[in-house]
Amino acid sequence: MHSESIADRRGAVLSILGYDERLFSIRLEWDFEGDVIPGQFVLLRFPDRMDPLLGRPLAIAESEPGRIRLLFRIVGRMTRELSLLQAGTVLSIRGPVGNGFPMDSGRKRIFVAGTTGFASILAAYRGTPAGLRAGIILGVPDVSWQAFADAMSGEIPSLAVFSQDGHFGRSGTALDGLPDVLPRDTDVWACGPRGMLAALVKKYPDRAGDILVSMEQRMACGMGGCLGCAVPTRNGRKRVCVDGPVFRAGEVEWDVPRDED
Amino acid sequence: MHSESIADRRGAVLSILGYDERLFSIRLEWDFEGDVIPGQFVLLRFPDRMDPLLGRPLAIAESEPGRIRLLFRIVGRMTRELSLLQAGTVLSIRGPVGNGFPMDSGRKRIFVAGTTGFASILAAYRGTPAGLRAGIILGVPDVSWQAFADAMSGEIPSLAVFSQDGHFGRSGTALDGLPDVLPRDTDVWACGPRGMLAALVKKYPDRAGDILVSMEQRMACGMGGCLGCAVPTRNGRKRVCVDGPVFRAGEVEWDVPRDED
Amino acid sequence: MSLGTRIERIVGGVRLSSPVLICSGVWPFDPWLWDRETLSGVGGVCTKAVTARPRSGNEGIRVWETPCGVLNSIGLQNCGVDVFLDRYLPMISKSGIPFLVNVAMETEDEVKHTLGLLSDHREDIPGIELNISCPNVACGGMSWGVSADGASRAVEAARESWQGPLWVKLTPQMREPRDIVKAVEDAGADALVVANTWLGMAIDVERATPVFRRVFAGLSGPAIFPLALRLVWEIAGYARIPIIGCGGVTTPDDAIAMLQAGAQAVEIGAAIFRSMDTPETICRGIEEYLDSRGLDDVGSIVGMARPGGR
Amino acid sequence: MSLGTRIERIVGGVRLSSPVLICSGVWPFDPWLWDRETLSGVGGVCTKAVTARPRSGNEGIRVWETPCGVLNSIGLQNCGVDVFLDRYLPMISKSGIPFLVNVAMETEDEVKHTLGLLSDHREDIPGIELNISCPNVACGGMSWGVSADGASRAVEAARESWQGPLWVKLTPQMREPRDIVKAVEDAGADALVVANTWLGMAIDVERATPVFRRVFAGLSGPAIFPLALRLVWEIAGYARIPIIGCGGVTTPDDAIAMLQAGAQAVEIGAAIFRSMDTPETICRGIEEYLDSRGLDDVGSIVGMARPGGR
Ligand SMILES: Cc1cc2nc3c(=O)[nH]c(=O)nc-3n(C[C@H](O)[C@H](O)[C@H](O)COP(=O)(O)OP(=O)(O)OC[C@H]3O[C@@H](n4cnc5c(N)ncnc54)[C@H](O)[C@@H]3O)c2cc1C
Ligand SMILES: Cc1cc2nc3c(=O)[nH]c(=O)nc-3n(C[C@H](O)[C@H](O)[C@H](O)COP(=O)(O)OP(=O)(O)OC[C@H]3O[C@@H](n4cnc5c(N)ncnc54)[C@H](O)[C@@H]3O)c2cc1C
Ligand SMILES: Cc1cc2nc3c(=O)[nH]c(=O)nc-3n(C[C@H](O)[C@H](O)[C@H](O)COP(=O)(O)O)c2cc1C
Ligand SMILES: Cc1cc2nc3c(=O)[nH]c(=O)nc-3n(C[C@H](O)[C@H](O)[C@H](O)COP(=O)(O)O)c2cc1C
Ligand code: FES
Ligand code: FES
Repeated sequence: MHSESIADRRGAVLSILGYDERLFSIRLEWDFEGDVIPGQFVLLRFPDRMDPLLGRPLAIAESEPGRIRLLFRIVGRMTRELSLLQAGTVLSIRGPVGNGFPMDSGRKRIFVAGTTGFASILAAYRGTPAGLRAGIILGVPDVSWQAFADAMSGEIPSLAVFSQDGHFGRSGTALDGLPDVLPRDTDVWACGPRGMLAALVKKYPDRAGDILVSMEQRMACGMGGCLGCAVPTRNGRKRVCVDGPVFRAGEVEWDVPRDED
Repeated sequence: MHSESIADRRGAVLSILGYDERLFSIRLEWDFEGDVIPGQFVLLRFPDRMDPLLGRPLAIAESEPGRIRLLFRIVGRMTRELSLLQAGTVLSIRGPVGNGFPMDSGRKRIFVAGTTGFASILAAYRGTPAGLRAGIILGVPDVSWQAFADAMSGEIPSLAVFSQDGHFGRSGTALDGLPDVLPRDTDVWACGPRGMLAALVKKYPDRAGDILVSMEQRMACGMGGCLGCAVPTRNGRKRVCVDGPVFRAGEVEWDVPRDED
Repeated sequence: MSLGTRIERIVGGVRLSSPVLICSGVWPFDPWLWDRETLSGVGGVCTKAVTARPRSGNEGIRVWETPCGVLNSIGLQNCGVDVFLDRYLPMISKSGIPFLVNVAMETEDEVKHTLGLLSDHREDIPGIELNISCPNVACGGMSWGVSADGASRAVEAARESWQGPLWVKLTPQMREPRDIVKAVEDAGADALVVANTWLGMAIDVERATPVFRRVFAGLSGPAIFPLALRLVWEIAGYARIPIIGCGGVTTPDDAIAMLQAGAQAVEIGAAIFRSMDTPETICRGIEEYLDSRGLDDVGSIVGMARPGGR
Repeated sequence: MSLGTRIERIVGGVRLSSPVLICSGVWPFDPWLWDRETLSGVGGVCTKAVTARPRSGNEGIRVWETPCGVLNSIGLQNCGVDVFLDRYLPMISKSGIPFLVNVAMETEDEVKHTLGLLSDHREDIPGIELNISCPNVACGGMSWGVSADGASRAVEAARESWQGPLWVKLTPQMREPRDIVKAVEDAGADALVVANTWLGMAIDVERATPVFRRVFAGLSGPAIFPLALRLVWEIAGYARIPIIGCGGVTTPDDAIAMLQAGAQAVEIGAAIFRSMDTPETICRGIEEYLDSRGLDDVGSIVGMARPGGR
């Protein structure tokens, strides 16, 4: 656990880049000079406002001391407002939150991302020595993701892109880019919609211990207090915010349906 | 009554000028091409937010078709946020609201403003033919208003400024700038804190019919519906928003104390 | 683009142009506002409370903003039923806009008197909304609505003098909602408005005193929506007459949620402070919702989120 | 600058470092958070509810944002009293931070059992906060707190097994607050926490279903502050034991208003979601308020807005 780093920090927008009307990359500076572990995330809020009340969790896609980059999609009111911010706008940033990926594992890993799950995968990929990188895949549903996927391919030339509607990249889901048999010496690190993660575990039923999934769950506090994000696991309920968001797939109870999926 | 013009219009910030840390002039463009009557005001809100819930009333200090200028002081959360807006920010603007001053009166008038009450006085002064202008006075409490007062004097060279602490301009209240006896052919048009308006009526007890006061009252709707702004008058309760904000001083019940003063 | 007929409704005997009413106390009688274009999307307007005699309302501060909400203590300021009949009824009934006259009472005799006078204009008045829920007056008001006995007596008195459509506006401060609903139904109400403002207060810490002279005031606005929705859901589980949801409705989704919870229509108040276009925005949202699901009639949304529908 | 001693208080038998507590259900047992610096300004922490046996809490969505508020339906997930005593009590009691153990119950026997075990550690436990107000469980929870009889039985059972400081946390869903307060006082409580979450709900209109599996959930956050303040004011008018205000407190002015209404201290929850620094911000605001009025002690604010003080 690395939750000791959680605090409410002041941040400010450095720049915002829109890939299209819905997908954005935002760079922030913030009062945190320490190390961020790939897979960790932050919660963003407007400091002087009571509405929206809760911080919005967004994965850290890139970091250097005092600066982070996030990737996000407009889905509701906070992400809409974020997309319109001008440089200099002050934000409240809670974080860095979460355990992150086990970067010191010496095993090879294939990276798999679904849609904006790519943010933490990008961080994890960049933090992995070249010799341990066994591939990186981005799956998206349709043509509306093309600009985003193209931009990500620009950042990681070896990125294998899959679109479900077949409009660009390869046709199919991210899982179609994975080998039928996962080599014994290779893990899978994944982040994306719960359906994708569950399918991944089904694909390699005997390898759930070697699949690392970064999960999303509605959150209120992002510091372990409210239990709003708790998911059932083999070891009892665990909090996605501070016990996760990265879990070994073998630990998660995949059969308990989530109301939102 | 001129309330037919009230509607929720879209506006956008053109520019903001800070006289100091608390006092600002803001220029807006908005979807209203009609005439604004001096003394009318608008209510400002952020269109997509639920908090602050209520529009904030601010007098129109200057207008031309499709554009207005407001003068405001930071006193709470909305005015603070307004002061930080960047050009282009979209606002929701309800208005123009209120009856305004009787610009077609052929009588001479002395203009008297207290603090930010100067906004509607500025509009009324500018809308008055030179021959009917019998003086214009701005009263402020202390040195913290100097930058604002200087800027207003820059706009209206004949402005007589009074500061209560005597740090600049003449020493005293705005009322000290008024003649002891108000000429029969001259009215007073005033806007400012209720205490100033009440004192004005006391100063010319027999002339309450010739004193026009623009009043402030907490508002919820700004369109006559909620009765939140209703004040007792000789003719029953009247709504400051649409029956006012300009009243003949003789109509207002000055003896009913207002809780906030 | 004008709004379709799919959203017209008859609720509790009143024909509404849409399921979105403007609640009592936020829309004045000024004629320029009783105009079809200004009221686009509005299914009907509930008037400011009318009482037997004119009331000047409360002194002191009357409105106060809270987080996503507003407290009010207007205190039923109104011109009285005589002036209403004389000055305003002709104009609003000629406007063609559906409306209900919100009637408040201190005593049973008072409501009989007021409704007796209104009954003489039965053909001009689409319906009455009996307000047994105003928290902002010393006599009567909410006190009628907090107990089954009071509610029953109030509605019975009203029914004696008014045979037309009668909606009864409940208070969220009800002690036993189930008993009160039954009492109101048994006394002959045609529909339930659920509900009025929630009892709150504010303190001005600088002056170290309650903001309102009457200390307590009524909270409305988006802040209370989750509470009002819960009350609608609960009452829709046992009510035998139609429900109109009221409390914090601001967005199209809020209105749809109220309908899905079992309300036949909604009333909005504070949302009008935010934007006069709210009714139209909500109606368009409802139409889009119907379109996206291939539904013909707004009635098909009513009770949709309830187990087994309503 | 460290906070002064002017804001220390003893309330209902518990010595608090400030009048600002963190309420139950928002501060975890993770040791790094039980640290004086992180908890600067915090007068005390109420633990997550502890029950006789471990509970896994509710399935489905557990938190949902509303305008200036949050609905929760956690359902008392906790490790049970045995694990609490074993794993967490040693750490939190060693931390030096004042705390109360929030105890929830389904039956009278259960609370006797839980408090019996806690009594064995009497010297390590500054106080108990008896939760007769959780709206998010099927058995027990809020149902104890809605009637005077239930409240009385719950507190009597608790008193049998726990002789130390006993705060009782009321529900705003009380039917007759005055009777319940009297019952709780008569049963031997030392203080009243006014109150817990307000019963609300949300509907996901896309899925056309209630958001929460248990349909209703508890509303907290700034949205409910005016309602909670009103309840505190009301109860402070007749309570004979100290009151701790709880519900929506977010700003220094909110806390001061609660004190001026008659509360001896406040608890905050949702405000911690917004900012972990809230307790310190509030304490500094209180100190400034004292300074600006030349007051020596936070106690002098208590009841300040009431006619004649408290
Ligand atoms: C650990 C974590 C990491 C995340 N990383 C990213 C990321 O890198 N990029 C990105 O675009 N999104 C990410 N998300 C999702 C992101 O938090 C939500 O999209 C965001 O909170 C929506 O805020 P809003 O105000 O725009 O939407 P709202 O108006 O609050 O809600 C709109 C919709 O967004 C969804 N949503 C709301 N809150 C959450 C939540 N906490 N978790 C999941 N879905 C939610 C719901 O489906 C809801 O219907 C992450 C979520 C978690 C929990
Ligand atoms: C008709 C009218 C015209 C006005 N014109 C101007 C103007 O030209 N320039 C200017 O600076 N101010 C003007 N005001 C006052 C202005 O409306 C308030 O300063 C503003 O609403 C405060 O908003 P806030 O969110 O910053 O403060 P809040 O956080 O809402 O409140 C802070 C303080 O502001 C005061 N306040 C809040 N609302 C009102 C209100 N509706 N009326 C009076 N005081 C209020 C209260 O004393 C309160 O304590 C006018 C008010 C009215 C009614
Ligand atoms: C300023 C104001 C005045 C009100 N006056 C009345 C009234 O006269 N009669 C009545 O039944 N309700 C009155 N109400 C209550 C509203 O009709 C409505 O029930 C309440 O505001 C909740 O709805 P909302 O949250 O959409 O505003 C008033 C509300 C406000 C805000
Ligand atoms: C996520 C969450 C969990 C809670 N759990 C408990 C609990 O276990 N026991 C309890 O007495 N109250 C619980 N509460 C209620 C709070 O302690 C508090 O009474 C309520 O949230 C109102 O305060 P607020 O508006 O400051 O949040 C919980 C509240 C929240 C938001
Ligand atoms: S979000 Fe509160 S415990 Fe995870
Ligand atoms: S502000 Fe609503 S009537 Fe004037």
